[in-house]
Amino acid sequence: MKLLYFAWIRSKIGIAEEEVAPPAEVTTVGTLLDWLASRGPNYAEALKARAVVKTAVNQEYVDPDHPVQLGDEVALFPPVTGG
Amino acid sequence: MKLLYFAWIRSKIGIAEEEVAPPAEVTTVGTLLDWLASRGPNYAEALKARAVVKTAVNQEYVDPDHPVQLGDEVALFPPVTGG
Amino acid sequence: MIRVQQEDFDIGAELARLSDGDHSVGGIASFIGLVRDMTPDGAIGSMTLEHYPGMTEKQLAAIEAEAQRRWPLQASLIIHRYGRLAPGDRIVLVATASAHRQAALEACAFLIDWLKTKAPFWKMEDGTAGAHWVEAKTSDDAAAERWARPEAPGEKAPGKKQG
Amino acid sequence: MIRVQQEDFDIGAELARLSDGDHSVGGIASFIGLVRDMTPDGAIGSMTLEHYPGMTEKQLAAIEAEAQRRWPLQASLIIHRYGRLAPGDRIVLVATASAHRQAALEACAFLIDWLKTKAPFWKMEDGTAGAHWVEAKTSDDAAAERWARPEAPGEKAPGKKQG
Repeated sequence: MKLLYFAWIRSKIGIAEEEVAPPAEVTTVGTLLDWLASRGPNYAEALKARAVVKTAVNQEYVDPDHPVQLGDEVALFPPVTGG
Repeated sequence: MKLLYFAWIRSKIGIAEEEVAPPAEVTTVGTLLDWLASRGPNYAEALKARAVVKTAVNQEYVDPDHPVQLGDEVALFPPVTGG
Repeated sequence: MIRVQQEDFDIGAELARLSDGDHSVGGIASFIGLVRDMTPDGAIGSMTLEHYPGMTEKQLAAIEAEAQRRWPLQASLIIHRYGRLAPGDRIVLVATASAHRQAALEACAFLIDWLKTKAPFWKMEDGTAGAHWVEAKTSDDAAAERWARPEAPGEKAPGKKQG
Repeated sequence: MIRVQQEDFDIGAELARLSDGDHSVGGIASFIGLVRDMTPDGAIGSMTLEHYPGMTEKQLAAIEAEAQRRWPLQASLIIHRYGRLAPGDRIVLVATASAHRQAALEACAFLIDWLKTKAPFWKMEDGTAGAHWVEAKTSDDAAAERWARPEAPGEKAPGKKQG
């Protein structure tokens, strides 16, 4: 599973992307975020304000209950500020 | 009093502008139009559909009860179609 | 700024000028009106725009001033052409610059809607069915009406005197 | 058409292209977003726009397709820049061409409002108070919300899945 981080979530985690193989209990975006937050203080800090973390799976916006699986591209980012 | 005609009102009357000295009973835009319509078949034809004739006195839109006097610039034209 | 002219205008240069040297501008909204080759009355070969010199400038300046009064604009622009135009030719440009995009967008729509019903221009189309004067559209009146405001005590609503 | 690029664009050429050879276009509406030198967070010296390559293009194309579905447009255009920009620099251009001005004006406002809340761009401002990521504005959510439509039976509303 490919993870992408943007804006201040990227700054706080310290990397822009990584390949991960989450444990079996990670079946949704929500459980993926739970697991990520446990991976270290930088992840915990980046995901502290969970309500504002937006997620996309395979480049489409999704809710926390959306399923994730191996091979997915999952992106985490703050609310967008373009335009 | 200077009269200006535009668009199909100008075409129907046959001239773009003229200087007139209306009789004393012409005190408003409405009475001016009544008098003009009596000046010939071309004027009568141009002013037949009185409801659609727009009027301006000294380059400001006015209603038929607006006063007119010697020295005014009075314009008659159909609804505008610019833009 | 308002301009009434026969010649064409340079969209890029005109819009760039609206924020030139003013970095407080966050957005520029614009509308360009063009001559269409087909109208409800059929195919047209050319169009002639007549206007009322003097009153045109006065009305456009009043419309621009009203937009400046209603929205916080850093700059605004109305350019309207007259004379003979062909399909595809530009007729009009209205543009607004503001710190805030909604102000720019709304003021731009206001400018063109009010111009359509208040600026003394008349179109004569020369088409397959001969030359004819274009009729005013009730949809234009409705669009302008959107921007009407309740009259304040002692205040004449703009355009209220119009018969 | 959508474009995501670092380099600036030529407003005049881009807008002219929207009606080039198509004389059924009666109006072109556009909005240009610019970098301001002052923001609610203070004076800024430069701004860096980050985006999500791939998803950006996908979202912009979806936003443009939705505008084409809702309004009768002859053409539309979204250009969004990324990378480092200075005050006064152009960030974004959205433009719509239609036979009818209200369609062009509404679709243009729709494009920029939806882009603001759906396209994956993030602004980092470098100012007197150091560098900071710009926070999303609730007013932008409200502006986008204006264009929400009741969900038809069996139809997912665009953006509905967004958490």
